[in-house]
Amino acid sequence: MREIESLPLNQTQKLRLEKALDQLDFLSAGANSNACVTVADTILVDHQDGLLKGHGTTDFDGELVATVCGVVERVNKLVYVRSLRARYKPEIGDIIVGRVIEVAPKRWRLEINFTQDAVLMLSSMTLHDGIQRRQTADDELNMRSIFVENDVICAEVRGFQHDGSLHLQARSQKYGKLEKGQLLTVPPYLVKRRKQHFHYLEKYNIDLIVGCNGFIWIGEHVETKDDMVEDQVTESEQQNASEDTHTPVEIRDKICRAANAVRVLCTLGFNITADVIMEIIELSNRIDIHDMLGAEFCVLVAESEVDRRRSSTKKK
Amino acid sequence: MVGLSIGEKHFIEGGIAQNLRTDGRKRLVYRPIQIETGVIPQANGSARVRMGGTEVIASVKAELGRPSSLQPDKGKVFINVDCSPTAAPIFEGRGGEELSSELSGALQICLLGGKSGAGAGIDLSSLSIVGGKICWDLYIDGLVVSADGNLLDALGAAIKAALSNTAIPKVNVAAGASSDEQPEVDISDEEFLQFDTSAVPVIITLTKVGREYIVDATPEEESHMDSAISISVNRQRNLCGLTKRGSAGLDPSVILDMVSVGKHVSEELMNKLDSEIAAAEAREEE
Amino acid sequence: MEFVSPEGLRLDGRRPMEMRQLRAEIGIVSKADGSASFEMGNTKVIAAVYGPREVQNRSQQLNDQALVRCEYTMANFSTGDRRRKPKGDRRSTEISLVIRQTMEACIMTHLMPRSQIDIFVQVLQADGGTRSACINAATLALADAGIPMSDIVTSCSAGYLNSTPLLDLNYVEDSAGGPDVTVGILPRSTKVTLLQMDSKLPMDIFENVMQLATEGCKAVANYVHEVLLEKTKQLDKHRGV
Amino acid sequence: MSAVNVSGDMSSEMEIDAFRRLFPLRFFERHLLESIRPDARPLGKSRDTTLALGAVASADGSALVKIGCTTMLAAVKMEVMTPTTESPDEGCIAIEFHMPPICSPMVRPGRPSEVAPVVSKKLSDTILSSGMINLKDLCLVSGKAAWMAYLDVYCLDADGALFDTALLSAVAAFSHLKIPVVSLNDDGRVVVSEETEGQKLDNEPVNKDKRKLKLSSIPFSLTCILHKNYILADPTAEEESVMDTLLTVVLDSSCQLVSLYKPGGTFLAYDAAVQDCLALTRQRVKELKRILTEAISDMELD
Amino acid sequence: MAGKDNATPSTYSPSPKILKKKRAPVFTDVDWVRPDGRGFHQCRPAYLRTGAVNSASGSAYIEIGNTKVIVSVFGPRESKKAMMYSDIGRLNCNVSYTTFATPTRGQVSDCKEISARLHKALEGAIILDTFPKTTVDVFALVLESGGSDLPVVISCASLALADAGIMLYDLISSVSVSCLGKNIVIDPVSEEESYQEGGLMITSMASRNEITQLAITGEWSTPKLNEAMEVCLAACFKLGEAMRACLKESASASQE
Repeated sequence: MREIESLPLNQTQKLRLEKALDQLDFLSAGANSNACVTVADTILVDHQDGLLKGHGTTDFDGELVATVCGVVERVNKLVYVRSLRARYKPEIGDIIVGRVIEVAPKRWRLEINFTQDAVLMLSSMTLHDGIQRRQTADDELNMRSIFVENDVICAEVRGFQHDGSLHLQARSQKYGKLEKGQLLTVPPYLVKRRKQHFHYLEKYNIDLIVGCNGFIWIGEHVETKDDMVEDQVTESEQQNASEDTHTPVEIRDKICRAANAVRVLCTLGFNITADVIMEIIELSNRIDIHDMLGAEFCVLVAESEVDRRRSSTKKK
Repeated sequence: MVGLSIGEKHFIEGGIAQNLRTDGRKRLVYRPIQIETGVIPQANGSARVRMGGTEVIASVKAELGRPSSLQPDKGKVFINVDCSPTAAPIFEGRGGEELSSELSGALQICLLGGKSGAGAGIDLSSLSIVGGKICWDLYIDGLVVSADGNLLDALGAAIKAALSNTAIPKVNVAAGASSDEQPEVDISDEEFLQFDTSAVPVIITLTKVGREYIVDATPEEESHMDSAISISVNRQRNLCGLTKRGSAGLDPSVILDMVSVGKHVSEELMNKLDSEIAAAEAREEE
Repeated sequence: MEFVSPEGLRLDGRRPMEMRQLRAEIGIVSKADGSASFEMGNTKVIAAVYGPREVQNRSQQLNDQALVRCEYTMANFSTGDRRRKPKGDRRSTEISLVIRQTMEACIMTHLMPRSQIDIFVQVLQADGGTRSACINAATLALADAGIPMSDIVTSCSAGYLNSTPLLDLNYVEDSAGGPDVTVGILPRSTKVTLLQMDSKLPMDIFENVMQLATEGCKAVANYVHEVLLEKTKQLDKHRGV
Repeated sequence: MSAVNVSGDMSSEMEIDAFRRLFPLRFFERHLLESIRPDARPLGKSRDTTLALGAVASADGSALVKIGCTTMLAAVKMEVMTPTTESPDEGCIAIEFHMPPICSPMVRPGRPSEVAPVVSKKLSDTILSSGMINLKDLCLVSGKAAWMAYLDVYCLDADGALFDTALLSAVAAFSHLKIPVVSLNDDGRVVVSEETEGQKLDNEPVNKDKRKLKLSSIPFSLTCILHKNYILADPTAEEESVMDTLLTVVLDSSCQLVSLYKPGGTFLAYDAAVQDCLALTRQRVKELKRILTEAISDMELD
Repeated sequence: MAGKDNATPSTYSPSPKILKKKRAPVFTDVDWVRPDGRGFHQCRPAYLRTGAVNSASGSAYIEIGNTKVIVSVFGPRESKKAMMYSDIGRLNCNVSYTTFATPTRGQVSDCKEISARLHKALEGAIILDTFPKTTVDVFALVLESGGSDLPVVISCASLALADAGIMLYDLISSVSVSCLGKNIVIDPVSEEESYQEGGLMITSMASRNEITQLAITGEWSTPKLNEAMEVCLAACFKLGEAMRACLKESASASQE
């Protein structure tokens, strides 16, 4: 995604953007502005009893030193550096969106923006019939009828295996293949872990899945179906798909607006949540969708972000 | 090549059919184009062009050479493109060669005109210094730094901008050399000649998806194409070159229709590029 | 040839101990995990880091650490005389190796076992000191990719012409045939990780020149640190809480 | 003998083609017992040989030769060079044999076949050592200019006896060679004189009477396979791959021995075998001489 | 023995082309005559033959004027190198020239570029999913280059593919035209090609009325482009018919 520096701003827009960003500076000041460190910076700590060195730190001649750029966080005795731009760091229970890159024996391998491919075992899947049972050789042969290469799917982080590989699970009807929509990738630090990562934006009839790994899915809303009828539905859907049943224009309009909202937020480096996306969609109502990626709208979003953060600090 | 699932492909195709692409663009709309000139001071001319996430650099270097025996009164132009591994890991090692040579070939077809030089963006006779003896050899090098679709159009625009930015030293030929000797020349380091770039065409790639054509395709859209046609069009709205990509066959009438759509788009793009180049040159002067 | 005028000025108007203008920018390649451009005067390079990601060639996978790879390429237009060099010539292979080994020394590879990190450096303009510029750009790109490092590495060169130690040689000075010392240091410990010199030089002068190059490295380190800190602060603030 | 019987039994049960692929040696030996080869030739007979001169218009001399399926295209191009100081009155011949990927499934682009350089070397040695061409005939202006004759032989279809075919095509191409009439221009370079419309030439041609090369003692060759007691003349590629002892005999037109070549192999060449091969080659030389003469006279008629 | 020297001395061709001081022949008049006396829209006589190379799975030889091309097809055979799994077949093309193909010895054109363009022209016509995991190799050798080389190579390759029994959507025929002055001439010879102001090459699947490859150089107005495409397509169609006839003939010959 583009950086702020490469936006074609005119003089006034430049000033307005600078002002907005300055205000953001001001709003966040005091919180932890001095806690930013870069690689090889010393982290000031009292070397009192039992200090726990966390992620992004190392010992150097008795001093605690950062190994990544980021923000120093202290939780009780634990001191760690919360890195900003970096690959995804999985935690158990995270909801992620990924892309299948290989169908292997009894498993699928997925790209999820982690240091390795993630593994989804066939045995960690709820199969079509929805019954918990042992997988048979038949199931193994039919793996390609579930997911094939390049499919986008949603799953949950199950944990690391002994061999260090990351395993996923999809034991729920809410997980599975995502269709009729678009996938966006953003740096994972822009996504905060929350209770809710699946969003059904009823107003626009679209689904929004904000994966913890920075993969964001925006698509037509799909009802989570009853287990028994699902098979028939998917069959008839596939038939439909071969005909010209495209996403209705009104829904597509909203999907594209939501997607561009994510793109703008990513350009500005703002935190990405469903609420903010909805706000931006509203903000964009009067303009053409593609103009959302222009300089003017970008400045508008920055200004509205200032208002939003200001009001949220006041509430506190 | 970007891997897309069937669902995503279908979504993209639907959007193109409905004239609403995934980033909100209409079919014949380009992403914002940004141009910077003079980015490689060591070259005689250079430019950087950004289109969406695509970034390319073009440079023009002029060297003294000997004209070919077939065309003694003309200079020579060489176009070459490299894909930097910084743009994508698959370009590592020899991985970028296939794409590089495809792009180089397409640019040669689009910019160099016929064998006699008709329709060429650069008037080759303006490169001649002493007929049959000395001429300028122009080396045009393109480099793909970041790849986000529509590389050919971006390279075409970058080369156009680089040529506008090019200044070639004035050459004084020592008089009195006999006919069969190589005359001595003196290259001025103060006086420079600017190129006439009014004839340089713009390159427009039309990607056919389903029944419709789009311009400035993203990698996702490109991965979905049946076939694409790149045309170069000059100010007079004449076709100066055409190449077809993709293996699927096209009906001749469809090709002619794509050409006419491309010509229509070319005018707007030409104006856009000209004003961006002028603005970039003005910035560089500052 | 006179490389230092009687007034003590070099061909490009610098003083012997003066470094060229440094300029760095982070995040210039949209699809890379980390990227940066680094300029030392007219020498201009970009670096892009991909990974840590799944090892592409499984036979190369290392079970206790990350696989670090590096490729150095020069643009056709990067040098004064345009020469079409075949990819992977001996010089490029050598520099690729030097950069890889230098960066590997500070990447904490044991934290990312079974993964692969690719560093691609592309020279846009070569005007002396490309090696140093590449290492500095690679450092920035790795930090931008959030890859844990025990320290940053910075590099600078110095030479000895007209009986004067000169910092940060440009192309003309570099090709004068005099001694040219390229140094890479870990600024925190001021340990030298890279030292390359390819001509004879008396020991005492060598120490002088090396000292000068090391000072240069420290100056680069300060600049790099500043750029990184600025970027980190910016990212954090924009993101909000 | 029992082994042959066993395989004989099997062969009756198996499809012939499958048998040929699985047990190629037994397949051939079964044929040899009957003194016949799979393509219905007697052991000592060469395949049909055809020769066409002047196949390449852009060359100064050329020939297309087919022996069985093996096809070779040879062409000579004349260029001018400055003779060496040691031999100022001599020209030069550069001979190269190419196996482009079209000729055989074994050759792939970028990986030259290992056979090609061997044949190339043998061809060059044979032609130069036979003394077929007097290098002095290639002189234009003593010490200043001489001809360099580039002979390139392309194998278009490889089905055994590559050297024999290459040599025949090379010899034929030289027979067809018509040296261009040249003269010295003002710059001292040699250029082709154009004899258009009876115009008077600017400069006197330097080689008016040397338009054709005189070929003396032309070499011809025959390759035979030695297998056990059998001698198979003019082997196909399949035969060469199954039975690996080859013997190539080169004789000149007056049946003088030019060279003998036996690159290893399982079987030793006994005197008697060599004598038999020589006899076969003598016969073959007569045949080839006739084919070449006919082709030349046909060409002259045209 | 001077002839044995491996280090070949530098040589030059005495051929007049190089030093010819004459200006380019005038093609701009309306009533000039083509070097070989053909009509503007008349193709050179073509000789087509399949089965030229016995050791190949399929092969063809085409001679159009002085342009002579041989193409061998090998396979489908096992893919070389450890290539990734693919459920469709691969096509591998290589074009090379003999050293005597051009008037000046060893004046090699850019074979890589030509190979790539051959590949692009063919891949749309081959039903690749009929030979998964395997490769079809198409190797071409230009014996003599007499102009319009690439179109002849493409047509010849298509004939060879058909001869090899590779499944095709349609035969591919390719023809080029040159624009010289006011005139559009079809199937240009080398001399015409080197002076052309514009060139247009069409590769088509004639019976499906589809163009698989198209390359245009030089400046073209719309009416001229329309005319050139029309002329070219008509010639492609005719060449396609000739290729079909050639295949039928060889098929019936082999049946007897």
